[in-house]
Parts: sequence; structure tokens; C-alpha cells
Amino acid sequence: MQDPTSRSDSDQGRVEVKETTCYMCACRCGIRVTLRDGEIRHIEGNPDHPLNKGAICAKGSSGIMKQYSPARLTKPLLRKQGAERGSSEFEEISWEHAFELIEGRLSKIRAEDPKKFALFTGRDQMQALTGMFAKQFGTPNYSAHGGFCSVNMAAGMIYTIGGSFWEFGGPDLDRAKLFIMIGTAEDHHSNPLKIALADFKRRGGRFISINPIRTGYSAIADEWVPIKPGTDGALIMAITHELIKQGLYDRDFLIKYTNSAELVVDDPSRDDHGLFRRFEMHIEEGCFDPENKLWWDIDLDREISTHTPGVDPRLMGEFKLEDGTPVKPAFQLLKDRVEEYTPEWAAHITGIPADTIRRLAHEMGVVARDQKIELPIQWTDTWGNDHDSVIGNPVAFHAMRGLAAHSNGFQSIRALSILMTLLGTIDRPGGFRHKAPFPRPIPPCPKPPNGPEAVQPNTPLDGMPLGWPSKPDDLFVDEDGEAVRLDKAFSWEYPLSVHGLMHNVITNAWRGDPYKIDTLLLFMANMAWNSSMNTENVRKMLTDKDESGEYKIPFLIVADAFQSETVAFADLVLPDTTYLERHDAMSMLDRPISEFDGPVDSVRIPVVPPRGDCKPFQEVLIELGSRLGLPAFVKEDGSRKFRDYPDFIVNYETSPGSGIGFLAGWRGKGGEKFLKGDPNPRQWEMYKENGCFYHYELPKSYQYMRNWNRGYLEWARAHSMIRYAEPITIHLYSEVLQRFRLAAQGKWPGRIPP
Amino acid sequence: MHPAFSVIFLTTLIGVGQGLFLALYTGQLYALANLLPAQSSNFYAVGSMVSLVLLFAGLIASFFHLGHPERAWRAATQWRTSWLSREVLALPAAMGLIFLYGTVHFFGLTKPLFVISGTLPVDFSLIIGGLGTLAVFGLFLCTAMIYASLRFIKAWYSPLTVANFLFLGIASGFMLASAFSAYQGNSLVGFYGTWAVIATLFGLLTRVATLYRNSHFRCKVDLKSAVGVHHSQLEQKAQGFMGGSFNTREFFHGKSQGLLNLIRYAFLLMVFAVPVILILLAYALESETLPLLAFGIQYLGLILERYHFFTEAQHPQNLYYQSMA
Amino acid sequence: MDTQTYPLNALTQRPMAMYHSWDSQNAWLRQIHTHNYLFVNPRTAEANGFGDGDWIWIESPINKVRCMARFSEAVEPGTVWTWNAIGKAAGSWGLSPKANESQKGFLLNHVISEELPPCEAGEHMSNSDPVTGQAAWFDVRVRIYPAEAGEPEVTSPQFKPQKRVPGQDPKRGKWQAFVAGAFRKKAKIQE
Amino acid sequence: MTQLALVIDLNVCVGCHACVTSCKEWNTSGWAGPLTDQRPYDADPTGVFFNRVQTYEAGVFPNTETYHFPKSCLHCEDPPCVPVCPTGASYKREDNGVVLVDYDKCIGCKYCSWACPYGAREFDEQQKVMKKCTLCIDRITDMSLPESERKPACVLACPTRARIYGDIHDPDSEVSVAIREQGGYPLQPEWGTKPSNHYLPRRKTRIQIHEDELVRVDNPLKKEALPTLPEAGETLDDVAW
Repeated sequence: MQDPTSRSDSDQGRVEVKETTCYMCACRCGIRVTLRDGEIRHIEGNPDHPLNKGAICAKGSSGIMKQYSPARLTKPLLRKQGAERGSSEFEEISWEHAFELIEGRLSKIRAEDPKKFALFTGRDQMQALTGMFAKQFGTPNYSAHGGFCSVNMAAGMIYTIGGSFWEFGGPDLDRAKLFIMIGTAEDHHSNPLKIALADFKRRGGRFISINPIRTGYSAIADEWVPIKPGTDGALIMAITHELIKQGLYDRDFLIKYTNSAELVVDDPSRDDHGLFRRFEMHIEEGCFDPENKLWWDIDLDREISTHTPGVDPRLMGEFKLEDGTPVKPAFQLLKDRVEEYTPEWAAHITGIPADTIRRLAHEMGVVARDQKIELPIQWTDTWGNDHDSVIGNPVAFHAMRGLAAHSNGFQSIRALSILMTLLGTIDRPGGFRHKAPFPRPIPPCPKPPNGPEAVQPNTPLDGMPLGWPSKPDDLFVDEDGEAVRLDKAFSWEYPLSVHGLMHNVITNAWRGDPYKIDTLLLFMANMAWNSSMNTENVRKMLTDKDESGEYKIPFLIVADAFQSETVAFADLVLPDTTYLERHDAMSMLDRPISEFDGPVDSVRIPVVPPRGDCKPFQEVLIELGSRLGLPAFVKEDGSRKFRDYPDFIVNYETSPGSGIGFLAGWRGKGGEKFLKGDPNPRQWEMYKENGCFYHYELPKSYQYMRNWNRGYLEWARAHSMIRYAEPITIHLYSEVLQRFRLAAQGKWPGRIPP
Repeated sequence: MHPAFSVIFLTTLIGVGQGLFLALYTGQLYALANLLPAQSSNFYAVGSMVSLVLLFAGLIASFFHLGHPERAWRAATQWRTSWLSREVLALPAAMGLIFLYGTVHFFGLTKPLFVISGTLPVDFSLIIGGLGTLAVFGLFLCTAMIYASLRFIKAWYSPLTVANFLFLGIASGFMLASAFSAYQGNSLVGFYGTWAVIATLFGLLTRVATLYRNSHFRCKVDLKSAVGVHHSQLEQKAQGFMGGSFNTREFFHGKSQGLLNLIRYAFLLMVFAVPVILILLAYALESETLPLLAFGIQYLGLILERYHFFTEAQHPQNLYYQSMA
Repeated sequence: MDTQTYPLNALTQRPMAMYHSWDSQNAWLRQIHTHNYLFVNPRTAEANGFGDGDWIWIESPINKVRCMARFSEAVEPGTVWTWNAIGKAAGSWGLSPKANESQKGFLLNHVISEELPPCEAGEHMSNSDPVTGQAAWFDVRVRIYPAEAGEPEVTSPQFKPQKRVPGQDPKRGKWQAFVAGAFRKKAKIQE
Repeated sequence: MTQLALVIDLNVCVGCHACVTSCKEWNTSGWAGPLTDQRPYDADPTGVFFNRVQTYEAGVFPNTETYHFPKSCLHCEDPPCVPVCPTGASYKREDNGVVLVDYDKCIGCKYCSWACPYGAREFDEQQKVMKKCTLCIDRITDMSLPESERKPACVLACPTRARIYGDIHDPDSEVSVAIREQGGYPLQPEWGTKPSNHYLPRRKTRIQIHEDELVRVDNPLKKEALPTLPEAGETLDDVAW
């Protein structure tokens, strides 16, 4: 046997080394792939990649066995004539035949009623392209998998602090001293969290895990607090109760950066009960959160407009305005709300002893208050005050599906966001920090269409398929209040369903409630197995026929790279590529891989040729878009606009001349611009030369307090990341939710439920 | 440990072969001292051939245990440190000497070369027989020390293991010798029979002692020191894989305790009780076939004994492969 | 929801070495997680009359699943849980119909309903968060009890084995020794 | 002589199995490959792995501790698996103390695996030779690799940097410092095999909150103190002269 030290592995066979982005999970680490004679020899982390810094997990290292998996599909397949759906009886067809089939069927649907086409995707992280395709087609029935994953995490936090965990923000473990992880299982934001958590522990940080189960991360927690599932909200409110009772909240932070001190009308008999008292002021067009609210001045003991310099407002108490309106500061409402949620009350619900709850609250409060961090970074807030340092309360949190996947998920997560706000840890060192493109206004500007007239034959959908309602008038319902979408998202029953209800699509389509559909296209979602609830019956629904012998869901297209359970139920199977065989973009328009210190996006560049006739699903969409003549994909004269997906990525702009495209790096003719700039033909090469990622580091003074950082907000607007440069005050009290409550009580001037 | 039949046959077959040779040579010594009627050289020659066949059969069996038999010659190179390597040298040496012994008798080269102190005629076969005896005892030691030298496997790590291999080898050898004599119709049946019984009884003593010892010692290493987590209730949940691995195939016998008890009682009967009774009966009835039956039963019992010898061994690595999840 | 008859919460957790249903097809990763057990607190198990490694039923108001239990002290007594999406339908993902994933692995999703039982809010309300429509997977309540002695030692429900589709590799052999550069020829993978 | 080894920090290992598959990936096509799998897509798949991560639980609910425990060959300084090998296939390198197997000499008698109390060797049922962790000998001695990457694959992969690599005979190396300062311990020391790999024990970080620390002078509640309204009743001031 040859002496191992006398040989180098790189001399064995023809060796090439290429870089791309992993996709063995949704964390998208940078990887370096070594090929030997055209086959994958080794996959390791890219040491210079900001996300995983050279680390790679068990899945990433096993990419070889996915690339050469026996489950790979290599040919487009059509269900044989007369073969039952679910019997997995297919015949090979050409891509040309497949495209003709789809084009024929979809163009007929588009001409009659676009709603009959439903496109639902799974863990694909490219909603910008699939969403845009659905919008261009004109169907409202589109969403990615957030609805059955953890959309509560995004919605709950974004409606409160303008950002959320996972891709859009996270715990700053570099500076935190106390880290509380609630309801996070093994995965989610995997490698970066592992790297940060290990360094955090090495520096002597204290790590508490609150979870019914102790595995993975919780195994190395300094304290495991077992809790009954679904009761996290009770625990958090009890901790909030204890913090308020002990005065362990950051008063200065609450007053300046949240709506805690703003006065709320408090008279159930009035129509504007629960809304902020606003005074008349000229509101220039498009401003979403005018600063026309009131504080109660302690010294003058009367109302005054918010953020008046030198004013110290009350957080508690009941007051009467000059015109006699009874009002309370928003903080007082919170105090009333959690008044009876004592640790004892929470103890028997959560299963956690009362004194443990009290101790947790004290640990958080005292560490946040007494172990403050001060970074010598000058910055200016949106009200013009100059700060010569950034203060940080070093208590960080992380939460995921354990909180989200419950019917009380949204409220539990809002409660957690409020707790983090009380401790003064939002976008500050050692606490929670946003990641580009967040923070965004509460709620973000895009709105879903708000009426059935948005869906017209042969015309793109009027509005984004998924958006952020801020008042009942933004709902997507018809005159008598019925949902327009197949999955009844943005209806009175599920008003803020910002990522749809994919888990009800098949059941609703099968039952024809609200209406029947014709074609269902599923991509990267195993809806006949682990992506569905009630799987055994959903499988029956997929094969169920109506009286006339037709399937209740007439046509099912499945795009998948592997022989999953759902492929057996498909009428038409489109073989997709693996992540090592295709171009891809982790775009700022989707769920990017930004770092705390600035936006990062990345691409995938093929490392090996696709197997058999596999075709990336992105190319399929571009092809279909061009064949169906969807406006974004064709020039004015109807001719094809984009050659293929890479061409589309380089040249597509959100609106003509907007300068915003899928990739933020190296825009502009010479690649000198960033985020905003005209298309750069050599953008792919530039990414390839830079390890397939682009990392823009913000200046230090823009990296913290971004909700209220004038420098940052103006920079973000200049780079058209957000529309307004106004402060994004934290919604300790949510007027948005109150609007819906008023509508339910019939007191809302706009739309009210049937 | 998971019993490997190739090794079971190897150790039992060569054990009988060695014992048989010792029996023949003892017979020759006694004849020299006129305590026994001298046997025809044909008796010794055929006896040696039988012993040689058994040793050779054992050697063949051992090849089935190897992944690469074609390189087995390499196994002789590390005799300085490895008992297995020493056995690979001792076995051929013993076989060679037994072969010489057999041929010397076969060609009747028993003419004395010289006489010691006037009364003891020393001929060629005597010298070779002596060397053969040394080789045989050396082989017993090597075979047993392969197991006894592993200090982590408490069940094997004791001189009793060497004693067991020795006595059981001799017992089965003499038992075969008495059966062979009975078959040959000469008068040594009783002599060999008695020595076989004595060896069997000694074997019983050491084997029972081993059984007692193995059921009463506490394993020196436990999960606390294997994993280094000093907690009184430490328990494995997942061993890192779920479809089995070499570690679960090679070191776990996977047999139920009931079956092991059955095997234990079976071999205690078949190796000790039954052969001794049969030999005594053989005396009483002067029967020709009983010794052969006794040997047969004892040999089968020996296979079970060696099987049980493997299942008794608790390897410390098993601490790491307790549960799957 | 009748929490007397269905007293326990049931959760799933994502293992670090697998991502949803993507990795049972991975020859290396499936040796780490081949099939999944239901992890139960020993006291809860004793109260329901079964031992470590026994076959049990998990039953919710809409369906029931048979699987194997594994004791664990690292779970709160009112909760049972398993790894997410390890169990597979027989024959899918390029695996043999006899693979552990379908014979010993199970899918908890069968017992989780996508709709609430008819209530005053509506006939077919989604089993979701009323504000955001997020699927309320972990609200599911179950009860667990030992399987009868005579029952087959296979998870339930079982489905007719899924056939391989055209264009898929031929069935792989008993041995697979991956060496980059020589693998595709050996495993008869056409390009 | 140098003795290269790994120190595994159980204080941060979250059991993600990165070390298991990055090792398999590197070595199956490397010098010590292939690492054969058996029934890879059938029932009870099995295969040769040089490193596995196990899970242990200690204690009773609610004081349960969960441990993730990576285990591979410990490259003992007095390896019992080397002298027993009849053919010399199992050997320990003089220059860096790494214990290896020469597949051309191994006759597959498995005696070395019997002599390893840690179960760190696995038999390749197809190639019929014994295989084990080589500390990525073909990688750590490959001068064409940059210094930062001339480490075992598992060390480079580990996201929590729980696997420290170095020479335990050099008192200033990262591994020696970690062992000294964080109480690194060997496995089954009783046998005297002097395993080179060490494990770092779990450590808890606790906070002590004193009752009197809770309420500070500048407690925000003070700011909310409402002006105390005077009681309506008579006061001394009204009646006395």
C-alpha cells in the first residue's frame, strides 16, 4: 500500500475545484466542490463564505449521495392512457411534448378564468420568480410553503418590530451574555447558529433552552426548562408581568423607539376605541405612519405631540384629553393585559414552577439592565438627535417552529417580540439584529389584491399574490365577504395569512370550496406525504373522482428531482436538476442570506452537467412564460425576451429602468454599482470569481438601530430597498389588529365582515 | 463475542490432534519403561497420520476465518509480539514433527542410536517424539494465549483459559486414542481410557471454575469511564446508526439467555459426564465401540463448549452499542 | 378538543442529519436515521402499559398510526415526539419496498388533521392560526396504547409499494463502494 | 516524537454528524478508501464509517442531560491493536503517532478489532480488510494543501469547532492547552492504552441574581408615580392656630 505521505490527493485523476451554494437544506452555505474525472470527489465548506465560514454539516458533506441517488428522475413523464392516478404508471415523453401539453392547457385556462390554475411551491426559496410567474399568469392561487411551515414567526415579529428570525434577523451572539432559545428544534438557520452558539458558550455566555424536548442545541444548554407545547405565550406573558412589576424594562428605549407612550383612545362605546388619538396634520402622499400621535407629558401633565424634544412622557396612567376623550398610554394597556398573568397562573399551564419563571424574568431583566454594552459608534436617529455611541442590552432570543406551529402561534410570537422590546434589545448589540432588506415598515408595503376584479382573463394579477394587509380593506374578499383565493388566504377567517394556506389547497380543490380548479402545479413540495396533514386521506382525495368519472382535481403537474411519493400521483412529471446542476439565485427579492452587518446574496453555478433530460424548474418557468406570452417574459412585439434563466437573472428588472434585479452585486455596466444599477452582462462571471456570493458591508454607523437610524434609512431608500425613510416605530400595541377587531364589531368605517 | 465456527473447528480439531499425538508418545514411553506392551510401529504410524489429518483439517478450517487466505503466510512474520503469529509458527512445526514421528515409525527406523546409562535405548522416534511433545504443548499455549492475552476481555483473561484448552485437548486426544486402540484391538484401551478420564476430570475442574469466575466478576470498565460522563443513570439512546455495523455483528452473539443455558448444560454433559460413564462402561463390558462413541460425544460437546466460550466473552466495546433511536 | 381521551401532545423535530423527506434516498445519511421511533417519557409509557421498544398505536381524533416506542427522559411527560419525515411510503425514493423507512418508520402526519371538526366558526375551518392561517401542526392531541401481541411488527398505515418510473436508475446492487471517478460506470448510471 | 490527536469538546458538540459524513466523503475516495456500504438502498443498510456520533441521556426528567458523543479511533500511544496483528498490517507511524492499517498486508483475521476496547475498527465486508480512522493521514501530510486546510476533514467540517487537532506532546499546542485548562479526559483509562484523543467535559454557566439587585434607585416605575392626591378629610392645618 502506497505511503500516504508520498502522494497528494490532487494528483489522482483530473481534478477541478468549483464553488457554488449548497442546497441540502434551506441554510444555503457556500461550498467548494472538488471534482475528479468529472465525478464529485469532495464537498467542503467555502472558508471565505460569510454564512458558514468553511463549516459544512452532515447533509452538505453527503451531497455526493444525493447527486448519484437512485431516486433521480431523468425524463419528463406522462401518466399512461387508462392508468390510474397513483399507480405510478408513466411513459417517457419529450420536453417539447410536455411544454405543448402545459401550454395548451394553461393558455385555455388563462383565457377563461386564471383562478383555475394553482401554483404551490415548497422549500424553494425563490418566491420572487414563482410569485412573479403566478402574478403574470393572473392567478391569485399561489404561495410558497410558509403557510404550513413557520409563517407565524415572520408575521408575528414583522407586525411588531419590522423584522423576524431566520433569514431576516437573529440573535447577535457575538456580544450577547444571556441567550434564550424557545421552541427551536435541531435545524433552522443551521450552520451559522452552530458557529455562533459555540463561540457564545466559549466566551462564557449563559444559554437557556425552553423546549418540551432536550436534543440537539438544547443538549448543550446551561439550563433546560421543559415546557408543555403551545403554552409559550403564557410563559412569556408571565415573564412580562414580572418585568413590569419589578420595573426591569428599558424605559428610555420604550419611549423613544416604540409606541409605548402613545395615547390610545380607551372608551368601548366610541367607534375609534383602541385606536391611537391622532391630530390633524398634513400627510404627504404615501407616508405610511404619520407622526401625528400624542404623548402625555409628565411635567406639564397634559397631552403633547410625540417626540417633542425634551419631553418625558408617561407610560402608565389614565388621562382625559382636552376634548374629554379618555386615553391610556399603550404601555398601560399592556400592563392591564398581563395584570393577572402572574408566574403562579402560568405555572400550571406551562408546567414550569412559578419561581423558575420568576427567576428567568429576573435573569433577563438584570442582565439586560446591568450588563449594558456601549459601542463607540456615532449615529443619528430620524428625529435628528445625534448619538455618539450605540447601547446594547446583551440578552438575545431565538425561536422557531415550536412557537409558530400552534393556533396561538401569532400571538405567542408577538408576545415574544414585545418581551424583547421591553428588554430594549431590538437591533442593538447583544440582542436581536435585523438582516437586509429588513427592517421594513410595519406592515411592509406590498398588499394583496382586494377584490375579485383583480383576476381578469389574459391579464396579470392586479397586485402581489402575497402581501401584508394593514386594514380590513386590504383583504382579498368579494362583495359578500367570501375569499377569492382557493386556500381562503386574506379572508375574514385568516386575515393576515401572508404566506397562504398551502396545507388546505388539496382539500379545498377536492371539495370545490370555494371553487373547483383545473390544473395544480406542485414544485418541491411532497404534498402526498410529509408536506400534507391528514396524508392518508389527502392521497385518497388526489385519486377521488366525481360522478362523471373525472378526477376532482383534473390535472396535476409535479416538478421534482426525485421519485417522491407525490410523483406517483402526477399526471405530468417534470424532472428537475439537483443544486449542483443548475443556476440559481439567492436574491434580495426573496429570502436572502444577509449578515447583520449588511446585505449578502449568492448564486449557484452548475458544477456538473444535468443528468438525462433534467431541466431546472426555473428554465421551465421561463419557457412557459415565453410560450404563454406573459408580459414580463415577452417583448412588446410578443417575441421571447429571455434566452434562458441566467439571461433572465441578468436582464430582468422589477419595473423597466428600476435598476433593481434579482442579484444585487456588480450591477451597472461595469459591475461597479450595488443593489441598484442597470443590468451587467458579466454579472455571473463576477459572482463566480467571488465564491458565488456578494457581501456588502454597511458602514458601522448604519449597522445598528436601523428602525430609527436616519443614515441607514436614507441609504436603504437610495438603494430602493424600502420606499420610505421614516422611522419604523415598534408596535408594542398593534393598531392593525385593533382595526380588524373594530371591523368585527361593525365599528370600522371601511369593510366589515358579512 | 459472536462465535465464528471456523475458529471453533480450528481449536477443537487441532486440540484432538495434539492430544492424540501426546497419547501415542505416552504409550511409547510407557512401553519403553515396560509398563505397557510395546505396540507395533504401524499403530504409531497410523495414529500419527490420524493426528496429522486432524491438525490439517483444523488448519483448513482456520482459512475460512480469513478475509485474504492467499496472504496467510504473512501471519508468521510478527511472532515477536503476536500470539496468533506464534500459533501460525507452532502449528506447522508440530505437524512437521508429528509427520516425522509417523514416518520414522512407518519405516521402522526404531534402531537405537545410543543407550543412556545402559538401560535406556534412545532411538530416532524418541527424540522426535520429545520435540513433538514440546511443539504440541507450545501450540496449546499459543492457541489459548490468543484469547487469554486480551486483557480487556475479562472472561478470557486468566490462566484457566490455557488450562481449559490444554486439558480438553488432552482429554479428547486420549479419548480418541482409546477409541483407536479399541479399533486396533490392542490392550491400551484401558490405559488411554483412564488417562482420558483423568484429563476430563481435570478439564471439568478448570471449566467449572471458569464458569463460576465468569458469572461473578464485575466488568472493570462501565459506561461512565467509556464515555467519561460520571452520572449514576447514564444510558445510551442512539448508537449512531440503525442498520447494524461490524461492531454489532462481530461482538454480539444475539442469542437468548435460555439457549446459552441449554448449551452450557449440554456441553457439561457431553464433554464430561457422558464420556466418563461410557469409558467406565467400556471397561465393564469390554466393548469395542463404546470408546469411539465416547470420543464422538465428547468432540461434539467440545464444539458446544467452544461456542459457549465465545458467548461468555463480554467485550468492553459493547458498552458503545446498546440502543438504537 | 377532548383532552381527557387524547391527553398527550405530539410533536415532530427536524434531525440535524436529514432535511424533510429529501435524505432517505441518501445512502450515507439513511444509515444514521433509517427509521424513526416515538420518543416517550418512561412514566407516561408505564402509565399506558408498554415497554421500551414495544409496538404501540398513536391515535388522534381522525386517524391512528402504529410504530415503535423509545423511552427518553429528555421529554416532558405530557409530550411524545418523533423525527420529522423519516418514515416513507414503500418503494418511494428509489428504496426497496422492504426498506426500514416504510416497514419500521412511520409518518405522524396521518394523525394531524388539516381541518377542525365542524364548529360554530364554520363547517370546514382550517386547523390553523386564526390570524395568519399558519398550520397548527403541534396542536394535535393523541393517546397511545400498546399494539396487541398478534399484530404484525410493521408500521401502519401501509400503502401499495410505489413502482419505479421510467428514466430512474436500475435497482442498485448489494454493495456500493463510492470512489470518485469510477463510480458511475460501476453503478451502471447512464449520464 | 509527536503524537497527533483530536480533542473533542462535548461542551459545544450539538450532534450534527458533520464529522461522520465529511470523514466518509473524504476517505471513501481517498487513500484509505473505499468505505463500502452494504444494502445501501435496502433494509438495514450498513457500511464502514471511521467516525460515528452517539447520543446518551443522563438523569431522570426534569434533570435530564443529553450528550452527543463522537467516537473514532483514539490513536493510542500504547495501542493494543498493533502488537496482536499477526501480519504487521496494523502499525503506528513513528513520525506522528497515527495508527494505520496496510490493506495489502491485512489478512482479515479481525484479531485487531478484538484487541481494541473502544470498538474503533470496522471490517469492510467486501474488500475483506480492517479499516479505521487514519486522522486523514493523506490530507495532513499533503504539502500542496494550504496550512489552514492541512487538517482532518472532520475538523474542518465541524460547525461548532468542537474538534481540535494538534500534537498532544507539544505542551503549547491548542490541544494540549485545551486538555490542561478544560479538564480533557481519555476514554477507559483503566486499560493503560493511553489514548491520544481526549474529550472536554460539559461546563455550566450560572448567574446569581441577588434579591437586592432587582430594584435599583433609578427604577423606571418611580417615574410613573402618580402625584398623590390629598385626602379630602380635615388636617391639623385647618383647625390649629
